[in-house]
Amino acid sequence: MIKINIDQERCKGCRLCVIVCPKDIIIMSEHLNSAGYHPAIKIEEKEKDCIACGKCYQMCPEVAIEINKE
Amino acid sequence: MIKINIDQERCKGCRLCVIVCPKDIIIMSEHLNSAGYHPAIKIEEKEKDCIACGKCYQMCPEVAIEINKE
Amino acid sequence: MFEELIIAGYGGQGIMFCGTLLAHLAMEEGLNVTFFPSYGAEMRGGTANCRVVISREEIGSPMVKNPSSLIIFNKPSLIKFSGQLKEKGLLIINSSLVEEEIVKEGIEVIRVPVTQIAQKLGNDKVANMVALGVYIRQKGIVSLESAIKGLESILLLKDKEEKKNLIEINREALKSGFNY
Amino acid sequence: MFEELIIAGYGGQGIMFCGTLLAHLAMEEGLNVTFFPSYGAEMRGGTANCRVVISREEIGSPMVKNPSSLIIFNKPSLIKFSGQLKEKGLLIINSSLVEEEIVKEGIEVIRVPVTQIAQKLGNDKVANMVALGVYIRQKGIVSLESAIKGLESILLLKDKEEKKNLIEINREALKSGFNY
Amino acid sequence: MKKRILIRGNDAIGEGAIQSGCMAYFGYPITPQNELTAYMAKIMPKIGGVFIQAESEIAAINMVFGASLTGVRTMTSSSSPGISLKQEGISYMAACQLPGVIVNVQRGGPGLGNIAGSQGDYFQATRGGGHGDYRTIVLAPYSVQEMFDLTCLSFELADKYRSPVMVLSDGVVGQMLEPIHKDDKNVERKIKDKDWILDGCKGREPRMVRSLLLGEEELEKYNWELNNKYKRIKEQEIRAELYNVEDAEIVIIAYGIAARMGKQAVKEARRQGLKIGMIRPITLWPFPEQIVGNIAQKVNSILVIEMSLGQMIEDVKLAVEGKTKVHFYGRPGGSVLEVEEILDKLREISN
Amino acid sequence: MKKRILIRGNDAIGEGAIQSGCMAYFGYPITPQNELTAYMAKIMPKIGGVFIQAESEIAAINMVFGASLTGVRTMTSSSSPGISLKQEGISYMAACQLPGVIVNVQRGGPGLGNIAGSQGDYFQATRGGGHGDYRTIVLAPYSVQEMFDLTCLSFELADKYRSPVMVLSDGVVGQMLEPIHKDDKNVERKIKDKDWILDGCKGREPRMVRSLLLGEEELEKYNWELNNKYKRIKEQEIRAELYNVEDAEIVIIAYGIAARMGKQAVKEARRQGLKIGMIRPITLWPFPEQIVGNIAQKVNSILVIEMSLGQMIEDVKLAVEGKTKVHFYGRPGGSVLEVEEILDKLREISN
Amino acid sequence: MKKLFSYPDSLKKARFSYCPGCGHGIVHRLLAEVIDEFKIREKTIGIAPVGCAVFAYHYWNFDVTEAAHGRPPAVATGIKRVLPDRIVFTYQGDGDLASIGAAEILHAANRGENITVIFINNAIYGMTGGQMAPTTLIGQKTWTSPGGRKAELSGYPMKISEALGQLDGVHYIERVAVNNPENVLKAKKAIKKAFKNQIANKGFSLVEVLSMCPVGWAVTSVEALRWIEEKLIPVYPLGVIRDKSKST
Amino acid sequence: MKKLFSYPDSLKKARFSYCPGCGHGIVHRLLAEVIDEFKIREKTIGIAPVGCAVFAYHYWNFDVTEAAHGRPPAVATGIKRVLPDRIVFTYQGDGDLASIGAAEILHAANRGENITVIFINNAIYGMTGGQMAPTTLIGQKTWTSPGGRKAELSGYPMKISEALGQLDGVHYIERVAVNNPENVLKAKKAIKKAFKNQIANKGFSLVEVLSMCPVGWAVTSVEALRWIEEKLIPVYPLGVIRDKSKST
Ligand SMILES: Cc1ncc(C[n+]2csc(CCOP(=O)(O)OP(=O)(O)O)c2C)c(N)n1
Ligand SMILES: Cc1ncc(C[n+]2csc(CCOP(=O)(O)OP(=O)(O)O)c2C)c(N)n1
Ligand code: SF4
Ligand code: SF4
Ligand code: SF4
Ligand code: SF4
Ligand code: SF4
Ligand code: SF4
Ligand SMILES: [Mg+2]
Ligand SMILES: [Mg+2]
Repeated sequence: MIKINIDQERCKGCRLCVIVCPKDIIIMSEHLNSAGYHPAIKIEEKEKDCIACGKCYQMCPEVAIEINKE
Repeated sequence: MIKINIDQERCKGCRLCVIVCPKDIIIMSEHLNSAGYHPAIKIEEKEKDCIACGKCYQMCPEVAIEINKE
Repeated sequence: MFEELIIAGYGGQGIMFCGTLLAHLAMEEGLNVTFFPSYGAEMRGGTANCRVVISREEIGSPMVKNPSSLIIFNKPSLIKFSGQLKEKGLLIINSSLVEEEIVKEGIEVIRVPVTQIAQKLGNDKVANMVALGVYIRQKGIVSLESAIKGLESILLLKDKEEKKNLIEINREALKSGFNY
Repeated sequence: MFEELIIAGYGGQGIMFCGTLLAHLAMEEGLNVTFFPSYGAEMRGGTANCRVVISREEIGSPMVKNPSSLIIFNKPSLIKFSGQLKEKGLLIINSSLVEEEIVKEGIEVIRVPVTQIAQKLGNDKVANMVALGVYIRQKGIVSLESAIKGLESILLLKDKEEKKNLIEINREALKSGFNY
Repeated sequence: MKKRILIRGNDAIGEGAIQSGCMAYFGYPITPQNELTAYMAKIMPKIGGVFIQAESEIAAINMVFGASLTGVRTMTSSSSPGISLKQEGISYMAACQLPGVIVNVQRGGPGLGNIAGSQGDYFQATRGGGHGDYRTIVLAPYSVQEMFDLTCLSFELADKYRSPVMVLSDGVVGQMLEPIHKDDKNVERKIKDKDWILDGCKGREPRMVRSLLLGEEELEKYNWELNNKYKRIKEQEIRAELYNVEDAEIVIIAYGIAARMGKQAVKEARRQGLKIGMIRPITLWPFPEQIVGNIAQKVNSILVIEMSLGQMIEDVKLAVEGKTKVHFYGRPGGSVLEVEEILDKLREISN
Repeated sequence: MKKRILIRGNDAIGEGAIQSGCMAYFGYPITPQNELTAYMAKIMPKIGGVFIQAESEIAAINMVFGASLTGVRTMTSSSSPGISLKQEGISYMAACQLPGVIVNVQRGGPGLGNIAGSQGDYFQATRGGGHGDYRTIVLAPYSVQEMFDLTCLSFELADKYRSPVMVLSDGVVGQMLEPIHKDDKNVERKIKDKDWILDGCKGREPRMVRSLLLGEEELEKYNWELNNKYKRIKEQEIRAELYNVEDAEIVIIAYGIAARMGKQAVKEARRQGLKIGMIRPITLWPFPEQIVGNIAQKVNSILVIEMSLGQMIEDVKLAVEGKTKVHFYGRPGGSVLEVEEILDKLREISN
Repeated sequence: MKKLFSYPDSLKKARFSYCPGCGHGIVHRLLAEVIDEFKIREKTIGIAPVGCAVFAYHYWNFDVTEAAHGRPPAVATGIKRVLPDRIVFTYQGDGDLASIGAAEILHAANRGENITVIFINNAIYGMTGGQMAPTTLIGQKTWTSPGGRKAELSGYPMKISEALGQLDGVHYIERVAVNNPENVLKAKKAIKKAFKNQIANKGFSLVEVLSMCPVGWAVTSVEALRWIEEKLIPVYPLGVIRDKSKST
Repeated sequence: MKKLFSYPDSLKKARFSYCPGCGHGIVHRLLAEVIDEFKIREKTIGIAPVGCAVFAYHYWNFDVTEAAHGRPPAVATGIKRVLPDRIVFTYQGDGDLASIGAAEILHAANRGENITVIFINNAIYGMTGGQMAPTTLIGQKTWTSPGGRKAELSGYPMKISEALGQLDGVHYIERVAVNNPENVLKAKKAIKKAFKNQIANKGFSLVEVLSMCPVGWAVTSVEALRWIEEKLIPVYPLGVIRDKSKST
């Protein structure tokens, strides 16, 4: 199973991962992290759709995303 | 008639005029000018052969040569 | 009068505009004033703060160390600056973003949900004006009317398109703060 | 002993080699010595001169102003330097190139046609060695033998091909001068 | 009529330049003076002037060199590392006697340092960080008002003495906003015809401007001429503010931003009954040597305060010549002087 | 065994560098130091060292910066205008505490000036022509022998204090030939492992070398650390030659080439019965302040002689603190001091 | 658990100080991955520029120094010549490389220094607040071109890579972009090649990366991707500019 | 009496300080003739470099200044922007233009400054005694390349004109030589064009002149002519490198 991990403190809410994900798995959260950004989060229910294409990882300027296979 | 005039004090004896003259009108002198160079001189008898091609003038780095028509 | 104020928060929260407007208002009142901006190491975003000194006398250092007032827009700024506040100082906190209770004694704390108020007005970017409204009322440096006049004259200088809307909403925010 | 010498002429007349060789010879004699070169504004050619100071004591300024000896290779140098020569000073003139009679009184003038002598030896470039030969004889700073030894050892350092010929003709020039 | 406007220190320099008829600005971005470059970028095209963001500080100072040759009023600005890069160019300008204004909004150093206000470049400014015997007039504003006023003055002096003039400011005064008064006068923007400018030799002999002087003792002679000019400047252009010195037992000496902390300390000390005064050199070169020397004879001691490890203190000591004790309080690297600490130091001295 | 060889001043610097284990030289041609660059071009390839004719003086000093990071002994050389261009780089080296030797064979200035020997760059060398509070050790050779010896010393000091060191020479000493004694020792050419060098983080944590210190008061702290180092240098590294000072009524103070004229004048004056001595600072920074201060108390007056309009004289005055009169005789722009004129001046003073 | 995409060893865990959506972070990661893949972390020395990436030493997990503005190629030369078996690279912005440091990059290239240059072209001076860079587009508004860059006053978007490509010392130059995942992968390939060249002693290699600066361009992070596609790439076409190994 | 070939008005009567056979003198004359022919002597400002031509102000009969080494393009920019109707040219050696001044020439070109640049490429530093220039040939012995220039250590003869030719600000670049009368005439034509462009406000024009330095090459004046033909021209081919008026 693919596990998407978005570091909530590293994320700066740029949305690049959101727009490149072909499966629309990632969205922006409502809460602020300690640096004052709304971090990206995965839609838990959709995580299973992840094809591990790595696009979100490739585009994340903060290297905040990890994709693992469990 | 063509008049070749070589400024004996400007000339630094580089010989460039000598080698480009198609009529072999110019040669190097034996005497030293005040800067310590052997200046170029025209061979008086040959001056009449000058075709005013200007090659000597074109090549003279010291702008020491003038060609006039009298 | 001698007032030393620090306004602090995230970059993007309008900290600098808040401070320069205040400086402008003080000038229009014929007071001496200095404004000094300061940014964190982050390129953008990150933290930002500014220092405003207002006085009848000639002002020495613009680099306030122990402010008499603080306007705080986020938690890191509260942690950083609250200890430096003078005794009996005024602390205005954006309670929309800062939940902490303040430990320090002997200061006047006003908690205002400026972001929420601003959101209600339609743009959370004017939270800064709400806070300024509160501050002006507390300190009485200028009247609300003068403040609004000053605000308008400054915004008119901007070459933004949406000048009118901008003035409108900022004015309302200032008022809401003043009347909070 | 305290000797201050200026050697002057056109660039290309071997002025600098003449001076450094003398400096080298003086060093080999265990004397203190300084050599200082100086070029005119012309890129190459033009004038060139050098100053050599030889002394038993520590040497102060290497920048000779009033030399005790002069070796002059051309007319402009004669005009420039002859007036600076000390009383009773030695003036060696290359009479092949300098025709002027000297006006200054109270100095020792030696006129030697060094260029002609060099030409006879087969290369007018060694005129400098002829002049140096004359100078050494007059001043007696080193013996002819030491001078020749020094000359050879220096020329051996050069990475020129024609080293041998070079040594040969320079040695002869030095001798001719010495024995002039 | 004098208007009162709230303006940033850096912008005030720009405004001063515009009001002085500056028609050509060349700069390269560097914090904490970027607002000035941006100000010129905005205004110059509007008044028909020249603005170029040069490829480097070196290019900028040499563009100033070129513009100055035409007789136009011209300026460049930078901050510490960028000013280091201009040293060769400044030396050339001084050598060719070309007027021009160079603004240094100092930051913390050495190296890349930081972008806070600092006073670490005093030596460089006053001793000529470049090569050779030359001096540049150095003016040190301590308020936004003076950013404006001294910029105007710098253009006057540059023309008057055919010399580069430096405005030595710092990141604090550069970044801060204060109200200033300024006249909006009509500025004459025409190039004055000077007898040394290069604008084509129509109707006159060709001119040359150069600093290579190879003739015998030619350069020496020229240096003595420059020296005479420097003497004239020393005689005529020294400026300093005296504050409460008449009865002072201790005087603080400080310039620029440090003088603000100094003044505040003087006020505070007076309130506490201490007889403290202050001398604020406005021209750093020429340094108000006599003023300091005279006052040194009357006071118990002198406290030099600087936002550096101590640089102006050498000029103070040279002026004092051992006549009284010279103390120092300073903080390098862009840290701000604390009024409280100045007071502590004053108390320490007065005991 | 010590050999005696006749060698040009510039070459002696090169030879000193080679003997000190210098393995990387970066330079850009400029008169009157060209023989040094050429010397390194010839020798470095032979000993497996690095020689690069850089594209500019700025590139050269930054190459030195890079080479120094690896721990190798490294050097650059130039003359006045080129040294001006290196000021930013020197400030960076001082800030990053990188050892390296910078040779300035001074010529006449300001601007392009001329190519004669001069002493117009004293301020630049001793005050840091670059930005920020920093100092470089400055050594001033006055003979070809010292060109060699002080170059060797400069490499030692650079490593000892992790600091750029300047050899401040001039065109006269650079161009002249004199016999020198030198050991031909076996030079160790391996890079010493220092605990700050960058050579890949194998077997250790990654390192960084930088001068940007943005943390609050971080740069200030660092500056005070540097200051402590400078204090240590002041305590330990002052060097000066005293000549005939014991009974002197007047002392001449001079460095470098000027000190040769000075010494000659002392000898001449002694011959004429005048009690003259000389102090010759060998380290210009740190300046032999105490030595001068102590002697100042004993003499009638001091005569500073320089081949400039007067720069070192400020350090002398700072040391003297008004204890005795300080006179000056100097010639700027590459003109040579005349012994006769020094004597005239001495006579004038002694009356 | 198998890591498919994860944080590279050659990056420290520190948070970047870049603005949201900034391209620097992506390129840092690519660099780190390449260094990881070649297993050269322990013999690499990186040179950070003066520019937004000035703090790179906080992020890169190997030896790093910081050069004066524009001088990384000179510093790299000094290091590489003394330690020819180490891997030395510079990381430079368009202000650093193409403006103040134009002479240094030109000459390092012409000397054929065996170094790798990562050139971040974001068409602006990010760090100092958004001034015009040599690479700024015609019409682009910046702090120092408030009316938009005008060719008559400020010249043209500078094609420094093309200019460098004319020099015989250059082994390899390619222009890439990081504005979409595909381009990011191509960028990585180019960076990898540039390091491989150095490892194989091939000489000077440079990768120009068109990189997002949403703040400097006053657009959102997402718009910045399109800005590269629609505005930058037409002026700075992607692809190999010089590759000696491919020429005859 | 009719003057066929005579001393141009735009030259003063002073003797040159150049070595015998030096190319600088020829180019000075060409320049002067062109300025005479355009009748612009009274509105021309020339910028002499630091290099053998540093004394040009003694020779040129119009307003002249001397720029710091490598900075003539910046000085020219300063003058020309203030006085756009004057004719401003720089005269620079290969050390001045291609080495220390590489950034300045690159940017003046990229800005498309409406100036004329005369670039004397003699493959050596003449003035300082014959050191290696960026344009020095492989194998060429100089004071700082005593064993001959080696590509591994010092890189390649720098084709700066070709590099500049890539920049959009450039209107015209041509390479000429002055090693025989025919080439001298072509050189004059190119210089004339470069001035004509400026007069017509066309922008940046540069003429690279391969020029003799017999002393620096350690050959006779006559051999130097052949040296250009046989050694320099093969590396630096003559001809137009860029001409906007001819491109479409
Ligand atoms: C000598 C010098 N000049 C100027 C500066 C100021 N400065 C810092 S970064 C920078 C430009 C940064 O732009 P770029 O290289 O494009 O990098 P970016 O920030 O866009 O990544 C400048 C001009 C400096 N630090 N030093
Ligand atoms: C800043 C600076 N660096 C170095 C020099 C020394 N210098 C004078 S001319 C020159 C090079 C001359 O070569 P080039 O430009 O090719 O002109 P050429 O003499 O060959 O005509 C150099 C390095 C200087 N005057 N200023
Ligand atoms: S790996 Fe691909 S599918 Fe999975 S979350 Fe990331 S972008 Fe979406
Ligand atoms: S790309 Fe990275 S920084 Fe941007 S929103 Fe997604 S996780 Fe956050
Ligand atoms: S003009 Fe021609 S033919 Fe006459 S002398 Fe000159 S080169 Fe010879
Ligand atoms: S070309 Fe000119 S300088 Fe050369 S020899 Fe002929 S006249 Fe003399
Ligand atoms: S200013 Fe631009 S380049 Fe710099 S961090 Fe922000 S987005 Fe990145
Ligand atoms: S050195 Fe070369 S370029 Fe210079 S004047 Fe002599 S021949 Fe001409
Ligand atoms: Mg950029
Ligand atoms: Mg050349």
